[in-house]
Parts: sequence; structure tokens; C-alpha cells
Amino acid sequence: MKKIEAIIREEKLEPVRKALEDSGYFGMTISEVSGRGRQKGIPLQWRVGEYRVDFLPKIKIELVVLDDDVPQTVHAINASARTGDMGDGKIFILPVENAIRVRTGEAGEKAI
Amino acid sequence: MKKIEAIIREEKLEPVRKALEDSGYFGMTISEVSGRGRQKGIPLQWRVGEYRVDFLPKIKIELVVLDDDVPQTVHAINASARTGDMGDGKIFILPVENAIRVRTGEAGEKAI
Amino acid sequence: MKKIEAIIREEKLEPVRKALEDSGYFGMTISEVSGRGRQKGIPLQWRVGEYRVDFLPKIKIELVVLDDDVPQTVHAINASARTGDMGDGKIFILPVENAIRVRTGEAGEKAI
Amino acid sequence: MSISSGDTAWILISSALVMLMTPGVALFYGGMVRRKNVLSTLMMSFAALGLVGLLWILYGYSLSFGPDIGGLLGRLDFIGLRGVGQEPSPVYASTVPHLAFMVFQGMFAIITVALITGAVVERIKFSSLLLFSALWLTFVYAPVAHWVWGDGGWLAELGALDFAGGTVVHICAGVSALALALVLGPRKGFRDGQPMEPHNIPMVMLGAGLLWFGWFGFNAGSALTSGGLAASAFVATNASAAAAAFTWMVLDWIYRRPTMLGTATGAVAGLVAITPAAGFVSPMMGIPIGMGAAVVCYYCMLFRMRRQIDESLDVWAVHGMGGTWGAIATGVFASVAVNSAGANGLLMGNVLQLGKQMAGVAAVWLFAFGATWVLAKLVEVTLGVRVSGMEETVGLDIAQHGERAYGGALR
Amino acid sequence: MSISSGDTAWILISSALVMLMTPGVALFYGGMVRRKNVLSTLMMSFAALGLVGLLWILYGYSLSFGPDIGGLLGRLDFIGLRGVGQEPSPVYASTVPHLAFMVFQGMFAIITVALITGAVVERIKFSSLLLFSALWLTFVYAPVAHWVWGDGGWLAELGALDFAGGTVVHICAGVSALALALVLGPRKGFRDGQPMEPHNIPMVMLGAGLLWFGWFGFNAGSALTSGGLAASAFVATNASAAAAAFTWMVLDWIYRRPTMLGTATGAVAGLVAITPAAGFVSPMMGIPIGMGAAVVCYYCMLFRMRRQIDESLDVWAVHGMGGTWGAIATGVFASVAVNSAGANGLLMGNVLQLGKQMAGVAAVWLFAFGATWVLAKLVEVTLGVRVSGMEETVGLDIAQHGERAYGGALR
Amino acid sequence: MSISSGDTAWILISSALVMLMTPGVALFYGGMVRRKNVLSTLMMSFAALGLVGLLWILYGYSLSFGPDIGGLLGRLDFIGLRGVGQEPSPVYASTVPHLAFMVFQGMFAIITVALITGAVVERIKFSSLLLFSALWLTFVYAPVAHWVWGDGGWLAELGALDFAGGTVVHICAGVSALALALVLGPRKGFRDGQPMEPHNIPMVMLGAGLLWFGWFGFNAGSALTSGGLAASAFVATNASAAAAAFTWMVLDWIYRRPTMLGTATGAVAGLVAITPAAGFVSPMMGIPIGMGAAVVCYYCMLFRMRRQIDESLDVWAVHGMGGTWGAIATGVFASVAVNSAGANGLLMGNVLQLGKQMAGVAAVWLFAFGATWVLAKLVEVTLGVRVSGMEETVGLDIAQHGERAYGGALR
Ligand SMILES: Nc1ncnc2c1ncn2[C@@H]1O[C@H](COP(=O)(O)OP(=O)(O)O)[C@@H](O)[C@H]1O
Ligand SMILES: Nc1ncnc2c1ncn2[C@@H]1O[C@H](COP(=O)(O)OP(=O)(O)O)[C@@H](O)[C@H]1O
Ligand SMILES: Nc1ncnc2c1ncn2[C@@H]1O[C@H](COP(=O)(O)OP(=O)(O)O)[C@@H](O)[C@H]1O
Repeated sequence: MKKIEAIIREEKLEPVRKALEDSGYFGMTISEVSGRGRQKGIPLQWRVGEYRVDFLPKIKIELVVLDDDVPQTVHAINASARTGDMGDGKIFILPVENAIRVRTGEAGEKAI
Repeated sequence: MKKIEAIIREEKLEPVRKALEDSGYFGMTISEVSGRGRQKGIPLQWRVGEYRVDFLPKIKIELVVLDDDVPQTVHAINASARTGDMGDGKIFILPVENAIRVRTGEAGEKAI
Repeated sequence: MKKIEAIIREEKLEPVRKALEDSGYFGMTISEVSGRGRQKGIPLQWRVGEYRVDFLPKIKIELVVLDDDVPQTVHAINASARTGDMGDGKIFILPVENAIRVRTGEAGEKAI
Repeated sequence: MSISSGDTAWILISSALVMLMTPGVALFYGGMVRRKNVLSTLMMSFAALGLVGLLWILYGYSLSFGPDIGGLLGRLDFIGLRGVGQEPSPVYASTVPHLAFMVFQGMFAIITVALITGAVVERIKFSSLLLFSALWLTFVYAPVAHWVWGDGGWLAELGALDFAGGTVVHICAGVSALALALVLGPRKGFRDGQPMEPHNIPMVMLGAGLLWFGWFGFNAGSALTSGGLAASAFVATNASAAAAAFTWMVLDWIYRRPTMLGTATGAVAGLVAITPAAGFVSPMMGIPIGMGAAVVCYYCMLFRMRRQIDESLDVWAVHGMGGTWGAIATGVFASVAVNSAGANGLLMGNVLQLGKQMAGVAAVWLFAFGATWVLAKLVEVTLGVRVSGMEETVGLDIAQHGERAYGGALR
Repeated sequence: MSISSGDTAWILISSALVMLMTPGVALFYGGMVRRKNVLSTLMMSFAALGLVGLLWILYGYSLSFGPDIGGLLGRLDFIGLRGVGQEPSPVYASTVPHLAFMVFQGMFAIITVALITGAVVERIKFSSLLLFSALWLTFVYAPVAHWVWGDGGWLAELGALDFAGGTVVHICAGVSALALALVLGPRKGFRDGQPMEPHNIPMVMLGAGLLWFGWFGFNAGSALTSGGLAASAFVATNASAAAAAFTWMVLDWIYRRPTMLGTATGAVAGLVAITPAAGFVSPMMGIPIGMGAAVVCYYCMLFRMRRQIDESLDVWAVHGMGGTWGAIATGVFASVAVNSAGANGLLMGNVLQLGKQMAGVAAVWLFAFGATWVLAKLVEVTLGVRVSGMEETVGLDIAQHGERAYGGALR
Repeated sequence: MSISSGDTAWILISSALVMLMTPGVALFYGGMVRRKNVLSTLMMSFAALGLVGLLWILYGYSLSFGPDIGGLLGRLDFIGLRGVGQEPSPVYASTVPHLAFMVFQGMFAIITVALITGAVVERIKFSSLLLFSALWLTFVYAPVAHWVWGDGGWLAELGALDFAGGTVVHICAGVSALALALVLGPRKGFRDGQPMEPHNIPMVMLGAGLLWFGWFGFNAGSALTSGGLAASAFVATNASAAAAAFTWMVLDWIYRRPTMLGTATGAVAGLVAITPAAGFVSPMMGIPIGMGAAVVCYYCMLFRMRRQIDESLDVWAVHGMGGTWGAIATGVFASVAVNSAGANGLLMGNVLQLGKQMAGVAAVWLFAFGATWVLAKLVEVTLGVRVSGMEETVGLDIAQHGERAYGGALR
């Protein structure tokens, strides 16, 4: 099992969600995060002045999948989240040792 | 060391917190996330219409524990978070290579 | 590649950000979390009464770096986030198997 | 007498001000509950604008202000506003249209019902609350309003003074809130000390600001004319609110820190306490009345919490006890030099007035508590009063209203 | 006649109340959009306070209320407020300063423009909206106001009744909103059923509360004197709002749950519908008018949604159709016993009045729809009307205004 | 003369409107600070309602409006409202109760103190702010109010015009804010360009909306009668607010984008600038005055930021400089045709009036700056003025008030 952590643009949540659903991945957890990278922050205005916001709103998708499904999910996310401009985000893959479904107590692959 | 990531129902935070405390686990980090799984979203109303909210509010608990403590914490969470209905959530176990306590700079097991 | 997860005080975000930047680490993802540990919660007031808030606001920094960079980043965070009082937070190091830059599709070390 | 355009302008704008107090109460309460119950809390007040707004013109006004039946209730002559027209009433407010007097009074009825809801937030069934509200307006508010303000009402005849509703509005609401909360029982987790942190204190401040603003219509409008008496009541009102806000802040500070929530609560306590007195006491008396209100309400709230009674947003402590203190203080500080239609109080050597005030307070306490208890039990055995445990956990916004307050991409 | 201080006080405070309705609309709408577009939504209303506030005194008032040209428009005699002074106007509101009447009317023009913006939130270009607003005020609002309220206006001469703006304000705004939304097209994702959850319903309630409060100035202020008629209009207004809020809540409940958003919407629908009738019908008629408004607007909204028309915040269903219902209901319920300057309606045996009302409604519908369509197309081919797809996705707050509503350490 | 019910209604409702401006300021400022300091910011304004509300009736009114002592201060004859009753004052506002005039003036004192707090948010010690406020009311506000408005005040005698408080309220507050901010020093991180993003701009808009609404009481209420002059001041006020909001929006656009925060700020600047002029200039003059205000305040704000002075929410730029521009503009545009109790200005050929206005401005600038500096230093050496660095970092809500604004399950 692997955990896929994708940091994507806010406005890409909808297409990514759809792409994952089309590939058969329904369960996932998302959260609002703020990110910084090559993409420079955005300038916002303050009455007569301006200030730069360094950290931009991003969405983090967390998704635990079976080892075999990793390429497919990564591909689905990658394709649907891309704009080609800086700030498109990252996908990280982390090892997961076990998973438990709280409702049933099932563990391992059945729990996903 | 392992990291336990539990996605639970909002209203189960209190019992889970208590169950963990009773088992001797005090330190933890929580955050507000939104999740989707077998549990279907909820229908909300919009004046005369209705729309479905796909992602439901969940709480994510992050907790780093010693390897030996994993079964016990998982059990505590599992037992206290369960309702038996869809949407009860998941527990994931991830490997952790090291931990540092910022206050003292201590690393490894002492840091937890 | 490793993922550094640091839980720090809200007010230390600025210095940590700076320390990381000075060490050459620019990209990162942050989020608002709530934490509990040795630091006791804070008492807040409710009209004539008082209640204790157990979970205190913290900032979580997530940062994926190359294996060789781990000591340096940990040091930078550790030094800049410390106050010496309880509640300074933790740094966890997790293994990462792969990283993908969405914009280009590059994977592995080039993606960071 | 004929209609005065100045007086009419004053009563109409005062009516609008009192109307605004109901959204004000909604926000004041709404900010104090948890995020999952804010819409439910707002809705309870807002629904009163609809429900009581209708019942009042259908029959409520007549029950309260119709021709007297034995000092106890008004006759139904004014049902459906029959005979309530653009000319002044022969008995009330002789310089403004009868309709203006009627609607001014209606706004009082609405807010009184809204005030009670602070006791029952986060757990009451919405349908039951509506039923209760309708019953309560009919069987508690209308009679008490008649007793105190109706032409021939027995407390009016007795000479108990209540300028703008210390007994009719605040004691009535506060005592009934307590009775209803006792029937309803505490929120889940209340007894275990689970923190129920207010989710939006700026919203509370906004509500308090609107209340303070609207209260000028409530109290100075109750002069029913625009002149010296209205000005005097206006100043007394502001003095009491200022004194109570400041005193509560100091009390907060003595024990811990000066809080926004406490200061806002203090302001409301001061406004409550001056209500029965506003047009009977000299404006400077607003200061002792306000200071007293802060002290009385502060310790009553403490007492309520120690007793572990989940009268959730302290309607009893602030309105019930603030109103009680104000009604008694009226008997102490009143002076005919301020208002010849009033009476002298204890300080002017008239101990009798204090007795009358106490009689009025006692009567309204007993009646409001008893009648509310009966009505609440009635609703309990018919519709039931509480939502299910699961609904309470999920929150009333979603469970009862199918909405959430702060939607968004994710949460 | 000479100036009455009471009447003047009433018109001035009513003007202030109507002014407050524009921030009220801003909040009412602002709470219903997504977080990324709230400032843009607020800004559209707030900018009307600036833009229309200026145009009105420069030439708008004169176009609407200047000496008549063939029943169609006012002459430019009052341009730059020339001849509009501290004395009463010879033809309008004879007991208050001409300036007071002028500014009272100006507040109506401002809010009418603000109302329309509900149709176009989350996608319109801000510069285009400003241009459209200026054109619309000049070529749609000013003529219609003259027809209905101007001395010599053809609808006034015909005898069509509109007490406080059912046709001028609400039909005009609602029908124009529909035309503008059709030119503009739906929001991205609207047709795919993407949820566009309101981001802050307490803000909606606050807006509705301020609207209700301000509407007393709107309707009762339209009596232009402070006396029996104002009181009667005040009571009718409150009755209709209460009835409609309650009825909408019940409809909501029948289909699903009683919602805060629905109840607030119902209140607004009731306020809209009573607007043309307020000073012509007996106050109790507010009840059927309000109940009817809730039903009419509810099903029109349903119809609009079924047709997949993204008239986003239902200006047409609530204001356009609510105003239409109210204008017709005026022809049914009006009575000279209430207002001798009015007329009898159907229920008093005067079927003709109903015909006049329908003629007025039809004329304003046709003109407002047609003229708005032309103006919208004009703006489309010159400035363009929509933001780019990318800007729409990012949100108008950042894209058009360089701001975000809820800043913070992180987000 | 005897009491007019119309005039009294107007002054009472105007007093209520001005009272509402203080919560309005609280929200206007509260939305602009960071989330961790919002309650502290609200509290500073709200506490003024309590503290100044009390001091004003205890002795403030007497210091300002008591019988003249050498043109400099009022005698303490009215201490504790002695002699201030339901009858009109012999010297002020002869058609309304003396109490009404007194409380109307009191609302001005309250908001003036609240205005200053914008300079010191996010770092001042709450206890020190209260002490400073009390001292400032006594030693700065009361004398200046006497000079300008008191019977026999030296600036009044000189003939400097200030209709509703351009010098007394706005220059005083703005200049004092600057002095206080200089003593206090900048917020941590301010000089390093750390972004201090406003946490809730809709709250700012709500505050601005309430301010605009309340300002009609402020300016048109200052006519002290309800008639032509009040109407004229009302229209001038709205014109200036509209012109300034629009102009600021355009300036914003020229440099970057038209922002909500800027437009709201512009509206306030326009309201400030018209304040001294409202009842002395023809209503259309509101347009140039408002446009000028936007330009003046915009560039003063830019100057303030370039100089890296942390006068945090620009009280000096908006109120100080807006008030200065307005006071001077009064000397340019005033006309006795509008108000026979006023004077002609430069445009009517009276260059002298401009000189008088400048003398008034200079006197108040110097006195307010100097006296505030001394008082601030006094507070600094006694109580200290700043919170500790740690408290500033944590936020004043928790550190000074033991509360957080937006509580919840987690944060
Ligand atoms: N080293 C990193 N560790 C964790 N998150 C990162 C890292 N680098 C970038 N990110 C996240 O990815 C987002 C996009 O990064 P950015 O460099 O702007 O995109 P791109 O790689 O497409 O140019 C950032 O906003 C941040 O949230
Ligand atoms: N594959 C997954 N990866 C990450 N989070 C998941 C995954 N599946 C479910 N979740 C999280 O767990 C929550 C509960 O899942 P759900 O399928 O509704 O529960 P259950 O397994 O009890 O039926 C979801 O809301 C989501 O947050
Ligand atoms: N075992 C743990 N797992 C996950 N997070 C933890 C754990 N222990 C502490 N934390 C996080 O670290 C923060 C600081 O912990 P605390 O014990 O107060 O600090 P310190 O170790 O400096 O005394 C907590 O608020 C919590 O967010």
C-alpha cells in the first residue's frame, strides 16, 4: 500500500476528483493547505499599498492505494491537474504499512 | 516509530481523545479535513433546490508512537471511533524514521 | 527522499520560513493544525466562567527534501522554532518513495 | 386629540428600531453557539418575526390591549385589527395612529419570544419551539402585557410601574427561559464540562451593538411622544448601558481578564435593568441602576453555572434577574419630578411604591414560571421537545434545517 | 404649504433607512456566493452607492422628476439640482424640503441598480457592470420612474397605482436581471450541476434583517408624511413580510426542511410584494399578499432552476415576479377608505383598476426587458461582459479586485 | 422657545444613529486587523461606549458646553447633568430638550475616542488605552469642543465654521492618532514588510455601511432642527460620500485594481471631509469636496506608508487630513444662501473666511498633537503603553482579553 499525497491548485480539485473517479478511485481525503514553490506569491492590495502573499492556497489530496494502482492514480492526477504554469504542484508517494477500516475493523488491503 | 493517521467522524473526536488519553497517549496533532468514501455525501438545500455535498467534514488525527505501541493505539482509536455506519473512517500506519523534540533537540524515541 | 513534518508554534512560522530560505529551501507546504502535548491547553473565558482549550493552534510544515539535505533542514527548523518552553513542537522524518512535479511530469530527485 | 407628525415619526422609527433588535438578538445568540448550530439559533429568532408578527395582528394585540376583562385579559374586539385604524386609540397614545401604537407593541412581543430561545439552543426541536412560541405568546405574554400595560390591567391599577417592559418583556422572558430549560434538560456533554466555545464573538458584538441601538426605540419610544420624557428615557438608557458594560468589564478583570463577550453581556444587562425605570427616574440614576445590573447578573450567572443548570445563554440571569433588579430599582429611584404619570419611589420617601413593584415582580415570576412549565410539559408529551442524540451531535443546522452556515469548496 | 418638522424628520430618516438597504443587499447577496467571489459581490452593490449616488444628483433626478415631456420623461430643468432647494417642491411632497424628496428618491435608484447585480455575480466584468449600470439608470430606470411617479407620467395619468416601487423598483430590477443574465450566460459548471454552496448564511440573515428594517423607510416613508397613512403602510409591510417568511418556511418544510436561507428569502419576497400596495390596502391585506408572494416566488424559482437559467440569485423570481404579484394584488385589494389618493380595487367592485395595474405591469415588463437586452448587448460588443475563464476559476475577488475576503497567516 | 416634537424626534434618532457609528467603527477597524487581534480591536471601540458614555454625563458635557471660562473651557455647572433637563437649554438648540442636545453631543465624544484606536491596534496595552482615553477626553476633546462649539468658545467667536465636527472630531482624532502612534512605535514586523493582511474585508464593508448610515445623524442631525437645513446637509453628505468612494475606486484602478477596501475607505474619507461643511455649503459642493477628499487622503496614506510610520489603520490620513481638507474647503465653498448662521467663503468673495478656517485648523492641529504627545508619554512612564513582545506575537485577543474570536472544535 502506498499513500499518494498530491498538492494541487484549488481550481483543479474538480477535474482531479473526476479523473480519479473515472479511474475507479472514490475514497480520498482532502484538505486546505498553503504552498510555496517556484510559483511566486501573489500581490494583493492594501488600500494604497501592495503586499505579496507568499503562501498560496492549494489543495492536498491524500489517497491510500494498493501498490499496483500507484502508476494509474499518479497518471490520473498528473494529467488532470496540469496547466503547464508554475504552481501546478507535486505528487509524493509514501509507503504505508497497514490500513484499518474503522467500521469493520478489517485491516490490510481489504481496508482500502 | 510509526505514524498513525486516523480519519474519523467529527463527533468522535471527543471519545477518541479520551480513549487515547486513557491508554496513556496524550500528545497528538489534529486537523480538519474533508473526506469521501463509501459514505455518500449529504444533501443540502439551496432555497428551492437541493445539492449534494460530496466531501464530508472529518477529523484527521496524527500521532507518532513507538513500534510497540501501535496495536494498542490502533485498538483504542478503532473501538472509540466506530459507529458501524458507513463513513466511520480509516486508520493508516506509516513508517517514521526519526523524530526530534524542538524544545530540547532530543531525537529518536526520547522525542515522542 | 524524505518528508520532514514539523509541528511548530504559529508565531514561529516567520522565522522558520526565513531560516529555511536562508539554507536554500524554498518550496514547502504548510497548514493549520491543532496540537496537544506536554504543553497544557490555555484557559479561555466564557462570560463568568472559564474553560480550557486542550488543542492549541500549531502550524504544520511539510517539506520533501533529498536524503542528504535532511540534517541541514532539521537543524534549520530546530534552531529557528525553539523557545525552550513546552509546546515548541516536533519534527518527524518519513521516507518518501517518489515525487512527481505535476507541471512537467518529471519524477524522482528532479521533481523536488 | 389629534395626530402629531413628530410623535408619529418617533413611534414609527422606534418600531423599526425594536424590529431590528430581533435580528440583533439572533446574532448575539448566534455568535455564542457552536458552528454547527448557528443557523438553528438564528432561525429561532427570525422565525419569531414571522410567527409572532402574524399572531399579534390576528389576535395577540387584542388579548393584550383589548377592552379589559376583569383586569386579567383583553377582549377580542380588536381581532384581525378590527377597529385599529389610522386615528389614535381612545385610550392609548393619543397623538399617534392607533396602528402605530399597535405595531410598536407588536415588536415587543416578537423580541420577547426571541429572547427566550437563548435558553434552549443546540438541542430543541424546531417544530416544538414554534408550537411552544405560539402557546406562550397566547397564554403568558398576552395576559402579562395586559396586566401591566392594558387599560384596566390589574397591575396597572395597583400602580406597579413598568416603563418599557422590565416585567412584561424581561422578567417574563427570563423566568420562562429558566422553566423551559429545566424541562428540556442540558446539552449533551454540558455536565461533563465539555467546552462549548462561542464560534464567533465579533458576531456577538455586532448583535450587542444592534441591540443597544434598537433599545433607544424600545425605551425612549415608550414615552409614546417625542419630547422631554423621551429624551430623559434616552439618556437614562444610555447611562445604564454604559455603566453596566463598564462594571462588567471591571468584574471580569478582577477575576481574570476584561472580555469582549463579558462587556457586551454587561451592556445588555444594563439595558435590561433600565427598561422598567427609563421614563420614571432621573437620567443620572441610570448609573447606579446599570452598575447594580452588572453585579446582580454577574453573580446570578455564576450561581446558575455552579448549579450546573444549562440555561444555555443566560436569559434568566441577564433578562430575568436584570429585569427583576430594574423593577425593584424603579421602586427605589422613581420620581414624579421626571414623569408626572409615574410615582415617587423609596428615595423620595414613598416606601409603598417599592412594595407595589415587588408585588408586580412576584406575580409575574410565579405566573410566568408556572404557566411556562405547564406549556413546556404539554409540548413535551405531544411533539417532544428535544432532537435525537444523533441529531444533537451532528448539529441542528444540518439535522433540523438541512443547511450549513459556512459552506465552501471543502468544508 | 409649509415645511413640517415631523414629516421632514420622517422622510430624512426614511432616506437613511433606504440607504442602509444597499449594504443590506450587498450582504444578502454576498453571503450566497462562493468565498472567492464575496468581495466582488459586495463591491457591485457598494459601487452603486457611489456611481448612482452621483448620477442621480447630476441628471437622474431631473430625468425622472423634472417637468414632463409627453408623459415619457422629465425635462432637464433640475440638472445638477438646479432649483431643488430647502423649500418644498410645488408638485411633490408639499410638507418637506424638495431636497429631502429628491434624496429619498435617489436612494431608491441606488438600490434598484444594486438589486440587479444578483443576477450576474461570480462572472461579470466589473468595468462592464459599471458601464451597464450607468446606461441602465439613464435609459431604463429614469423613464420608468417618470412614467409611474413623475408629474404627468403616462402610467400615473392612466391611474396605475404603485405606492413605493413595485413596478419602478422591483419589476424593473427583476426583469432586467433576467435579460442581463440571459445575455451573460451561466457560470462555469452551473449546467453540470456543480454545487455552488453559499459561503456564509449568517451574512445572508444579517442582510435580510437590514433589508426588513430599511424597508419601513422604503414603504412607510413613501407616504411622504408622518401620520395615519405612514402607520398603515408600516403595518401592511410588516404583515406581508411576516406572512411570506412564514409561508416560505412552511413550503420548504413540506418539500424538505425549513431553512434559514428560504425563510430570509421569503421575507424579502413578502416585502417586495407589499411595496406597490402598502399605502393603498388595509393593513390586514398584507397577509394574503405576503402568502401569495411566497407561493408565487417559490414556484417561479423552481421553474427558473428547471429551465437551467443561471439568473444566479433569483432577482427575477423574487423581485420581478414578487413585484408583478404585488402590482396585480394592488388592483385586487386597494381601497379608497385607506388612502383617498388611491383607488378601489377588484374586491371593492372596481374591475377597471385591475386592468390598469396589468397595463402598468405589461408596459414595464416589455420596456425593461427590451431596453436591458439592447444595453447589455451594447456593453457586450464594446467592453465585453464576462471575465475570462481563468479569472472565473480563480475568483473575481483576486482577479478583478486584487483582494481576498478572509486573509490570514496562511490562507 | 418651546419644544418641537419633530425636531426632537430628529435629534433623538440622530443620536441613536451616531451611537451606532461606534460599533460601525469597531467593525470597520476589526476587519482590517489580523485574526488574532480582532476582539482586542472591537473592544477598544466598544469600551469607549462605556467609559466615555459615563465620563460625558459625569463632567465631560460640562467641560465642553458649560458656561464659558475665557473662551477656553466650560465651567462645571452641568456636572452630573445638574441643570440639564427636559426643557431646552437657553443657549443651544432651542427647540429640543437640553438632555437631547447633551446626549447627541455625547455620542460625538464617544466616537471620537473610538476613532483614535485605529492607530494603535495590535500592540497597545488595554489598561493604558483606557487611561489614555479618559485623559484625552478630558484634556483634549473637551477643550477643543468648547473652543469650536461652546457658547463663547474662542474659535466660535473668531468665526471659524465647523458644522458637525471636522475639526472637533476628525482633525482632533486624526492628529492625536498620529502622535499616539509615534509614541507607541510600530508593530513587530511592520518595518520588515511582514504582510499584515486584513482578516475579514466583508466586516470592513459592513462597518463602512453602518458608518455611512449613521453619518446622516452626525451631519444632518447637526442642524439641530428638522427642516430645510437638515435636508441640505443630508444631501451634501451623501454627495460627498458617493464622490469620494467613486474617486478612490478610480485611483485604485489607475494604480492597480478597484478594491472593496479602498472604496470603503474612500467613502469614509468623503464623509469626513463634508462634516465641517455639510450645513454651510450648497449640496452640490459635496461633489468637489468628496473628490478632493479622496485625492488628499489617498496620497497622504501613500506618504505615511513611504515614511514607514505605523499609524496602523490610517486615522491621520483619513480623519486628520480629510478633516483638514474639509475645514479648508468650508472656507472656500460656504455660502450664507444655504445657512444664514454661516458665512460666505472664498468663492463668494470672502477670503477672510478661509483665513479663519486655517486658523482653526492650525490651532487644533498644534494643540491636539502637543497635548496628546504629553498624555501618551505620561501613560508610557506610568502604566507603559505596549504589551510585551510575546503577547504581541500571540495576539492581543488571548493575551489581553483571554478570548479568541472564532472558536471551534479545533481552532
Ligand atoms: N519541496 C517541497 N516539499 C513540499 N511541498 C512542496 C515542495 N515544493 C513545492 N511544494 C508544494 O507544491 C506547490 C507547487 O510548487 P511550485 O514549485 O510552485 O510548482 P512547480 O513545481 O509546478 O513549479 C507549492 O505551492 C507547495 O505547496
Ligand atoms: N483510499 C482512501 N485514502 C484516503 N482516505 C480515505 C480512503 N478511503 C476513505 N478515506 C477516508 O475515510 C473516510 C471514511 O471512508 P468511508 O468509505 O466513507 O468509510 P467506511 O470505510 O467506514 O465505509 C472518508 O471520508 C475519507 O476521508
Ligand atoms: N506523539 C505525537 N504525535 C504527533 N504529534 C505530537 C505528538 N506529541 C506532540 N505532538 C505535537 O507537538 C506539539 C508540541 O508538543 P508538546 O509536548 O507540547 O511540546 P514539547 O515536546 O516541546 O513539550 C503538540 O501540540 C502536538 O501538535
